[in-house]
Amino acid sequence: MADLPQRQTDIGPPHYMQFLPPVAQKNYGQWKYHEQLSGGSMVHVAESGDKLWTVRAASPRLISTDFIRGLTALADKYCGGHLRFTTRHNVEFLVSDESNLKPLMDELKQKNYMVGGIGDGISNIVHTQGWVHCHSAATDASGLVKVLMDEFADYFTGTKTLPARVRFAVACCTNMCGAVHCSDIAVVGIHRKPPTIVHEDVKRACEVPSTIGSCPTGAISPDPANKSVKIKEEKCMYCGNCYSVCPAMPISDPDNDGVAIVAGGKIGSLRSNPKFSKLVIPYLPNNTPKWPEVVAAFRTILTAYENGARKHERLGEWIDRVGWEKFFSLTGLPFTHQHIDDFTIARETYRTSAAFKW
Amino acid sequence: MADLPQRQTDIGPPHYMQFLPPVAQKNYGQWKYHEQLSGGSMVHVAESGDKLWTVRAASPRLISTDFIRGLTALADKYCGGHLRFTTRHNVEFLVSDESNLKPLMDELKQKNYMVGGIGDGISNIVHTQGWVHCHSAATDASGLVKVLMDEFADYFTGTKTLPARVRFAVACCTNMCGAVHCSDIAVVGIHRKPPTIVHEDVKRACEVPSTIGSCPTGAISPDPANKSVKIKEEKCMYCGNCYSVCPAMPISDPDNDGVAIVAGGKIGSLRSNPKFSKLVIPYLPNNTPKWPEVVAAFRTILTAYENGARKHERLGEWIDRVGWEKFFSLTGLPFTHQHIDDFTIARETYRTSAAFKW
Amino acid sequence: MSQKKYETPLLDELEKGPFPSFVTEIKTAAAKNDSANDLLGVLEQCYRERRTHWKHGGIVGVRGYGGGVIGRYSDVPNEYPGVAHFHTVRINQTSGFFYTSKALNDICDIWDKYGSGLTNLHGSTGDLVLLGTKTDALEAIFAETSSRGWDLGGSGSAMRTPSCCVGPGRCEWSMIDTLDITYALTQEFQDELHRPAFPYKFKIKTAGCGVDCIASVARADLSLIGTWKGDIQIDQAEVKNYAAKGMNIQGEIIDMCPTGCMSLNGGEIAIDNSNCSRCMHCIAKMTKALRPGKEHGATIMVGSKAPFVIGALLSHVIVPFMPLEPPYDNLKDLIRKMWEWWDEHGKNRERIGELIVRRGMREFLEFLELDPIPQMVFEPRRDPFYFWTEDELNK
Amino acid sequence: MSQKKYETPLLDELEKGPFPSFVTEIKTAAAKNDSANDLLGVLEQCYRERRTHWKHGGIVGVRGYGGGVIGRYSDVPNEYPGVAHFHTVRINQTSGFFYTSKALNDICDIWDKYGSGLTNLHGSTGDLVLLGTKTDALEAIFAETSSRGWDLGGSGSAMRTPSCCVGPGRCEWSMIDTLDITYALTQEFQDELHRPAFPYKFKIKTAGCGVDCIASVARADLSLIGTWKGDIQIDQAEVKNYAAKGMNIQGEIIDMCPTGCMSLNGGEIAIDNSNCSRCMHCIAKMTKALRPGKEHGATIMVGSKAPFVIGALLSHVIVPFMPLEPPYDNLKDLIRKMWEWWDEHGKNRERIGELIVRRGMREFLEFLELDPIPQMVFEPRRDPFYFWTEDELNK
Ligand code: SRM
Ligand code: SRM
Ligand code: SRM
Ligand code: SRM
Ligand code: SF4
Ligand code: SF4
Ligand code: SF4
Ligand code: SF4
Ligand code: SF4
Ligand code: SF4
Ligand code: SF4
Ligand code: SF4
Repeated sequence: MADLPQRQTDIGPPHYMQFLPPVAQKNYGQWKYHEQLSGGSMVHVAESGDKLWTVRAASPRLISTDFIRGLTALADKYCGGHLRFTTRHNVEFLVSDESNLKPLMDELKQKNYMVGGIGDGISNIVHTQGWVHCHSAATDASGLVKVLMDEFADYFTGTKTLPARVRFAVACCTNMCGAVHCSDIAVVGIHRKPPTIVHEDVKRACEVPSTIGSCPTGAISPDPANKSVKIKEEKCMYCGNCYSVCPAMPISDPDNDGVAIVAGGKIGSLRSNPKFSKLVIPYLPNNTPKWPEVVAAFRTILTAYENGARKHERLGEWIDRVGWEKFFSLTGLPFTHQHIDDFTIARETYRTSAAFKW
Repeated sequence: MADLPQRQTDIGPPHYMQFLPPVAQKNYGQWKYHEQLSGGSMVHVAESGDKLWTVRAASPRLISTDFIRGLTALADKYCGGHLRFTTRHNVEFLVSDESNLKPLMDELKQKNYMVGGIGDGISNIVHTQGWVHCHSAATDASGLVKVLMDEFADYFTGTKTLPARVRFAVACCTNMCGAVHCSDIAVVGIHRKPPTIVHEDVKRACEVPSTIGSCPTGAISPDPANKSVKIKEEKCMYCGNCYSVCPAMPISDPDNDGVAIVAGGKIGSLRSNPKFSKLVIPYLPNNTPKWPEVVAAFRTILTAYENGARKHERLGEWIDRVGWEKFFSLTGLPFTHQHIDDFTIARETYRTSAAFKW
Repeated sequence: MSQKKYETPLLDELEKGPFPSFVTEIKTAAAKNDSANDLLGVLEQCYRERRTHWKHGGIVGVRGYGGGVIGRYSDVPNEYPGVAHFHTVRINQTSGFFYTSKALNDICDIWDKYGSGLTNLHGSTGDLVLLGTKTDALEAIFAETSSRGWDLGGSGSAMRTPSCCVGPGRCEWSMIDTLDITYALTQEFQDELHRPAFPYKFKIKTAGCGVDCIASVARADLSLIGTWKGDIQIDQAEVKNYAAKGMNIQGEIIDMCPTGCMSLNGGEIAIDNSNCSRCMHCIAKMTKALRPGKEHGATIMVGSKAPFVIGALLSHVIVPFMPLEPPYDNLKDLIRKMWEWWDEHGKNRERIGELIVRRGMREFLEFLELDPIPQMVFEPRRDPFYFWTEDELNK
Repeated sequence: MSQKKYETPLLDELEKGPFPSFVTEIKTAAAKNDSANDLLGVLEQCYRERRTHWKHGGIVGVRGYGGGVIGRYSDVPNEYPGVAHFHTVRINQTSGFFYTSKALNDICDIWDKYGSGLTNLHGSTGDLVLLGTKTDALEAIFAETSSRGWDLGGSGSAMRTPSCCVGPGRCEWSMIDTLDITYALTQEFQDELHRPAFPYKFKIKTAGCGVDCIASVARADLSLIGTWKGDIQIDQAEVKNYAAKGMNIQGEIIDMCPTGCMSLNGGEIAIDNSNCSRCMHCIAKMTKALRPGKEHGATIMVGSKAPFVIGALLSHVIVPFMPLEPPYDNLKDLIRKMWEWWDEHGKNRERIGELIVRRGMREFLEFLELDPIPQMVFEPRRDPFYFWTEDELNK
C-alpha cells in the first residue's frame, strides 16, 4: 500500500458551503417561501427573488455506486452537479435554471426513477440494515421497505394525497435504529422466545454485570456454577438486549420471530406535541419475500385514517381525537393482552376515566 | 355494665330507605330535573311532578352533639325530621312542603348558619383530623378549613360565583386522608427533615421489613448492629411513611413542618378526564392560628382562575388550556426545583416538545 | 364537674368569621365534658408549638371485631388526662348520608353519655365518626349503638365502610341504585368489614354517574360509576327554552363537548352518539333538555388511592359496562375474585391498585376472566416489549 | 472474475414493482464484485430461512481511531467467502447532505476499488455508509477518503456523527444555521467523535425550526431546535390571497391552532402572541402570509433515544431559548458540561436521558447552573414528595 495518499485524521467532513448550488450560497438563510409544484417538485423563492427548484426522487437507500453515478450524471446535466439527499433517503436534484426543470423530470420519468415524496403523502421509509448487514435483525428492512413503497407508490408520486404527511419507518429489531418510536406507522422486528445461553461462550465473550444490566425486566442473574448467567424465563419478554451485549445469548428463532406494527407517532411540534408510536399489532410473521400481512395491515390503518381524518390532521392526531378504542373498532384490529402496557410507565396508560366510547 | 342493651354484631348499617323523606321514597330513582334556587337551595322535580326542596348549610364537620341537636330540631320543624349530609360535610335539610322553605331559610339565617355550597362556587372542604386527633399530622386541618372558608365565604353563600365549581381539600400529612390529590386547590401537610430513629424503640415496636418496605425512595436499610434500621439521609424526602409504620421514627419538627399547595385536580369525567392535582407551592409555614400565607396563596390562584377561565371550565382545565408555564407567570408564583418531578413517573412530566409559551 | 380552665388565645382567633367554628364546637362540648375540655387545652398547645401531641394508636376495639375503632393516646397525658385515651369510634353511616332527627338524636345521647360529645359528620371515608372516648367505654358504646340498629365501620386492613352519592334518593342522573348497592355490599361483606384479613385497606365508592359526587374514581379501590348505553335523550323544546333563557348553547355545550360529537342546527341539538364518551357535561348543564340513554349499568374501575408508596393512583376501567340489579351477584362475584387474587399476591400494605401496577394488568384480568379491550387503556403500550404464552405461540 | 451464480427466486420477487429495488442494486454491484455477489447469496438464504446470518461484530477500525467502522462477519463464511468480513465504513456526511457530483463520484471510485460497491445514502444517524469491506482494506479506504477531505463518522460509545435538516441552505423557516452549527460541532468535537470515551453513544441533531425535519426531538441525545421570540409576522395581503385561492383559513388554521390564540376578523388574521406556543402549524401552512418573529435562537433539549433499557424517550427542554451565533461557545460549553456530568455519573451503556431520569433533573440542572423554570416540564409533580437542601431550609 505504498502508493496510498497521505492519510489525515480529525479533519471532519468537508465544509458544506462548497456543495451548495451558487443560488443557495447567495441566498443562504434568505429564503422567503416555497411552493409545491407537483408530487415531486417544488420551488423555493428567496427574498432577492431568486429561485431554486427541487426535484425529489426515491432511492432504495441501499444503492450501488452505479446508482449514484446515475444520479450524479443527471445532476451534472441539469443541476450544475448539485444534488442532496433528504433525511428520508430520497435524492433531491437542485435546479437553478428553470429551463432544466422539465427536461430533468422527463428524463427521470423515462429512466423509471420514481419522482415524488413532496407534500401530504407518503415519503420514503426511514429504515435499517436487517438481514443485509446486522446480526441483531429479527426481520429484514430493505424487503419490507420495498413491498410497502410498492403498495403505496401512488401516495409517493402524488397521484393520491392524504390529509397530512404519513411517515413510515422500519426497524429490524427493538434497538430501533429506524426511528420507529415516533412514526405514523412503523414496523419493528421482534422475537418471541427467550434467548438460549451458550455457557462456554458467555465465560469467554461476555461481561456478566453488563449482561445483567442490559435486561429491562431484570430477568438475568448470575450463574456462578457455570461462570455464566441464567434467565428467569417468565420475566423475559424477548427483547434481545442481552444478545446485543453478549453474543453468547442468541435469540433468533425463525418460527417465532416476526414483526410488530406501531402507529400514531409524530415528531414535529405542529398542532400537537411530538408523540410516541403505540403498539397496534403485536405480531405478524416474516412471510418472506413479501410480508403480505404487513402490507395489508398498513393498508387497513391507512384507509381508516384516510376516511376519518381532517385536513392537516396527522394519523396520531386523528387517533387522539377519536380515541384508541375507536381506532380498534374502525380498523377491526384485535386488541390483546400485548397491547396493555406493563413496562415502566404502564400505569399512565390505564384508562382512569369512565368517559370512553363503546 | 350490666344494664347495657344486648349487643348485636355484623348487622351493618340501618336500611337507608327509612331515612328518606316520603316524597323521595315515592319518587325514588324517578327524578326528572333540578333547579338551583339560590346559593344554598335547590329543588328536584320528579317525573310525577312531585318536588323536593333542599337547603344546604355549612358545617365545620368537627361538631358537638349540641350542634347536631340544633340541626335535628330544625329538621323536625321544617322537614318532617329528614336531613342528610353531603359528601363534603355540609348538612342538607330536605323540605317536602314548599311553604316550609322560606321559614327554614329565615331561621337558618337568623341563627347564623351559613347557607350555601350549591352551584358554581366554593363548597365545604374535604379534610382530616390534624392536631385534633392524629399522630401523623404535619399541620392542623380544622384551622386551615376555618380560615379558608372565612376568606372565601362569599363564594359559598352564592354572593359571588365562579366559572365552575372550585373544590378545596386539606390533608394534614402525605397519607392524604383528605382527598387532596384530585382537588382544584388543596393543602397538604409536609415535613422537611428526615425522621430521627429511636433505636431502642425500633427493636421493641417495629417490624423491620415493613419499615424498610414503607419507604418510597428506598432510603431505609437494616442496621443489624442496633437491631434497628438506618436512613440514607440524602435519599429521604421526609414523607413520613416510615413513621406511619414504625412509631420509633418520629419526624415532626415545628420549624420545618408546614404545608404544600397543590392545584388543578378534578374528579368528574365532564369535559376532561379526572386529573391529579399538581404541586404549585412546595412549602408554606404553619403560621398558626391563621395561616395567612396559605390564605393568600389560595386567593392568588383563585383570582388568576377567575380572571382567566371560561364558563364551565374547571381550574385544572383552565391551566391545561393556557399551560402551566402561563399559570406560573399569571400567578407570579415562583417555580423551584421542588416542582420538577423526580418520583415514579417523573419523565412523563418533562416537556418533550419545543412548543411552549414564553 | 370542676374543669381546668384553659386560656386559648390562638384558638379563640378561630371563632371569628362567618364559617361555623370547630373551636366553638369544642368549647360547647367542653362545657359539659372533661375530655373535650382537655382537647381544647392540648389543641391550644399544638397551635402554640405547631406540632401534634398524639401518639401512634394502639390496637383497641370491641369484642369479636378487629376494627371500627381508632386507638389514640396523648403524648402529654399527665397534663391533659381527659385525652390520655381519645379513641374514635367509626359508626357505619347510612347509604347516602340520609338520617332522621330521631336517629341522630339517639346517637347524640349515647355519645354524650360515653364519649367526648364531639363528632365528625362524616369522616372522609364516609363513617359517622364519634371522636374521643376511653378504652373501657367501647363495649358500652357498641352495645348501645348496635342494639339500636347501628354497626361499626371499617378500619385496618379490611374492607372499609362503603359509601356513595345521594343517587336515586334525589338525583335525576343516577343510573344505578347507589344507595342499595352500597347497602347490599356492606351487608354482604360484614365479615370482611369487621375482621381485617386483607393485605391492606379496600375501599368501595359508588357514584350514580360520571359526575362522581362521591369522588369514587380518586378515592376507592373499587369505583362503581353509573353509565348508559343507547342515545342521549333530547327534548328539543327544552333546548329552545335554554336558548330563550339566554344560554349560549354553542359556546357552553357544543364547543365544550370533548369528543366534538354534538352540533346545533336551527336551534336543535344533534348528537353523534357513537362518538359520545358519556362524559356528562352536556347533560349536567342542560338537565331539562338532555338525559342519558335508556340502558343503565356501571363502569367498574379499580385501584385509586393516596400517594404512598408509588404515587397517587386513579381507578382504571376493568369492566366498561356491567348491569347492576339486586342481588348484584355479578358484582359480588367479581369483588370476591379480586380479593382472592390480591390476597394471594399482595404484599403487606400493598393496595390492589399498586399490585396491579406491580404485576401488570394481564394477570389480574386473566384471573378475573376478563378479555382485554381497548376501553381499559387510554392508549396501547409504546415500547414493543411484551410477553407471549406458549398457547399464543402455537396458534 | 468467475463468480458463483446464485439462484434468488425469493429476492427476485423484490425486483418487481415501481419502487427502486435494493435487490437490483445488489445485483448491479454483484456483477462486478464478489462480496456483493456473496451478499446476494446469503441474503437469499436469509429470506429462505427467515433469519439473519451475521455474527456479532468484532472490533475493527483504522489506526488512531476507536470508531467509524462497524465490524461484521458472516456465520456461514465458507459458503460465502466474499462476506466472511463485511464491515461498514461510516463516512461523515456533509451538513444537510449536500453534495456535488464530483465529490460523490470520487467516493464511488474509491469504493469500487476497496469495497463491495454498495452503500447506504444515508445511515439513519446520518453517515454516508459504505457497506461491506474487509479488514485489510480499511487503512487504504481511510487514506483515500481522508486525503480527499473526508473523515470517518462515529460509532461505539462516542459522540456520533451530528446531523441536521437542510436549514438555511433551502428552507425559509430555519431560525438557526443548522448547517454551520453541525459543521462547527463536528469539528470542535473530533476527538469525542473518533475516540469513544463516553458511557455510551451521544447523538446531536439540529433542526432549523419546530417542524423538525431531522427528527431531532426523537433521535438525539442533544436536540437543537430553532425558534423565535417576538410576534409572528403577518402579511395580510397574502392572507387574503390564500382565502381567495380557496383555503378555509378558519378551519385549517385558526381552529387548528393548539393554543387558540388566533382569530380571523374581516379576512385578517390576528394573533395573541403571548399565548402562541410557536408550534409552527400556521406558519407552515401559510408560508407566504406568516413568518416567525424576528429574534432567533434555539430551544435546547436533551435525552431522546430508542427503547432500551427503560423505554423510549423524547428529548426534553433544558434551555428554552439560546441565541446561537458562531463560534457557538455558549453551546459548546453547555455540551462539555453535560458530558462532564454524564461521564461522572453514567453507568456503562447508560444514555444521558436515562441518567437524568435515574438521578432526577435537579442534579443535572444544578450542575449546568440552569435555574428551574416551568418551560422544562409539561406540568409540575403530582405527589408531594421532594427534597430540600440545608440552604433552602435556613433561608
Ligand atoms: C427535505 C426535508 C429536510 C431535509 O433536510 O432533508 C424536508 C423538507 C421540507 N419539509 Fe419536512 N422535510 C423532511 C423531513 C421531515 C420530517 C422528518 C421525517 O419525516 O422523519 C418531518 C417530521 C415528521 C413528523 O412530524 O413525524 C417533516 C415534517 C414536515 C412538516 C410537518 C407536517 C405536519 O403538519 O405535521 C412540514 C410542514 C408542512 O408541510 O406543512 C414540513 C415542511 C417541509 C418543507 C416544506 C420546508 C420548506 O419550506 O422547505 C420542505 C419540503 C417539504 C416536503 O418534502 O414536502 N416538513 N419533514 C426532509 C424530507 C424527507 C423526505 O425525503 O421525505
Ligand atoms: C350533594 C352532593 C352529592 C352527595 O351525595 O352528597 C352533590 C350533589 C349534586 N351535584 Fe355534585 N354533589 C356533591 C359532590 C360533588 C363532587 C365531589 C366532591 O366535591 O368532592 C363532585 C366532583 C368534583 C370534581 O369533579 O372535582 C361534584 C361534581 C358535580 C358536577 C361537575 C362539575 C363540573 O362541571 O366539573 C355537577 C354538574 C354540574 O353542576 O353541572 C354536579 C351536580 C350535582 C347535582 C346538581 C346533581 C343533581 O342533579 O342532583 C347536585 C346538586 C349540585 C350542587 O351541589 O350544586 N356535581 N359534586 C355533593 C355535595 C357536596 C357539597 O356539599 O358541596
Ligand atoms: C378519619 C380519617 C380522616 C378524617 O378526618 O376524615 C382518616 C384518618 C386516618 N387515616 Fe386515613 N383517614 C380517613 C380517610 C382516608 C382517605 C379518604 C377516603 O377514604 O376517601 C384516604 C385516601 C384514600 C386512600 O385510601 O388511599 C386515606 C388514606 C390514608 C392512608 C394512606 C393509605 C395508602 O394506601 O396510601 C393512611 C396510612 C395507613 O393506612 O397507614 C391512613 C391512616 C390514617 C390514620 C389511621 C393514621 C395512621 O397512620 O394510622 C388516621 C387516623 C386519624 C385519627 O386518629 O382519627 N389514611 N384515609 C378518614 C376516615 C374516616 C372514616 O372512616 O370515614
Ligand atoms: C447503520 C444503522 C442503521 C441503518 O441502517 O441506518 C445502525 C446500525 C446498528 N445499530 Fe443503531 N444504527 C443506526 C442508527 C440508529 C438510530 C437512529 C439515529 O441515530 O437517528 C438509533 C435510534 C436512536 C438512538 O440512538 O437511540 C439506533 C439505536 C441503536 C441501539 C439502541 C441504543 C439505545 O440506547 O437504546 C443499538 C444498540 C447498541 O448500541 O448496542 C444500536 C446498535 C446498532 C448496531 C451497531 C448493532 C449492534 O447491536 O451492535 C447496528 C450495526 C448494523 C450494521 O451491521 O451495520 N443502534 N441506531 C444506523 C447508523 C448509520 C449511521 O451512522 O448513519
Ligand atoms: S434495528 Fe436492530 S437489527 Fe436493525 S440495524 Fe439496528 S441493531 Fe441491527
Ligand atoms: S431477551 Fe431481553 S428480557 Fe429476555 S433475558 Fe434478554 S434482555 Fe432480558
Ligand atoms: S392526613 Fe395524615 S395526619 Fe391527617 S388524618 Fe390522615 S393520617 Fe392523620
Ligand atoms: S420519611 Fe419517607 S423517605 Fe424518609 S426514610 Fe421515612 S419513608 Fe423513607
Ligand atoms: S354522581 Fe351523578 S348520580 Fe350521583 S349525585 Fe352526582 S350527579 Fe347525581
Ligand atoms: S356526554 Fe359529553 S361527550 Fe357525550 S355528547 Fe355530551 S358533552 Fe359530548
Ligand atoms: S426543520 Fe424547519 S428549518 Fe429545517 S427543513 Fe424542516 S421546516 Fe425547514
Ligand atoms: S405557531 Fe402554532 S400556536 Fe402559534 S399562532 Fe401559529 S398555530 Fe397558533
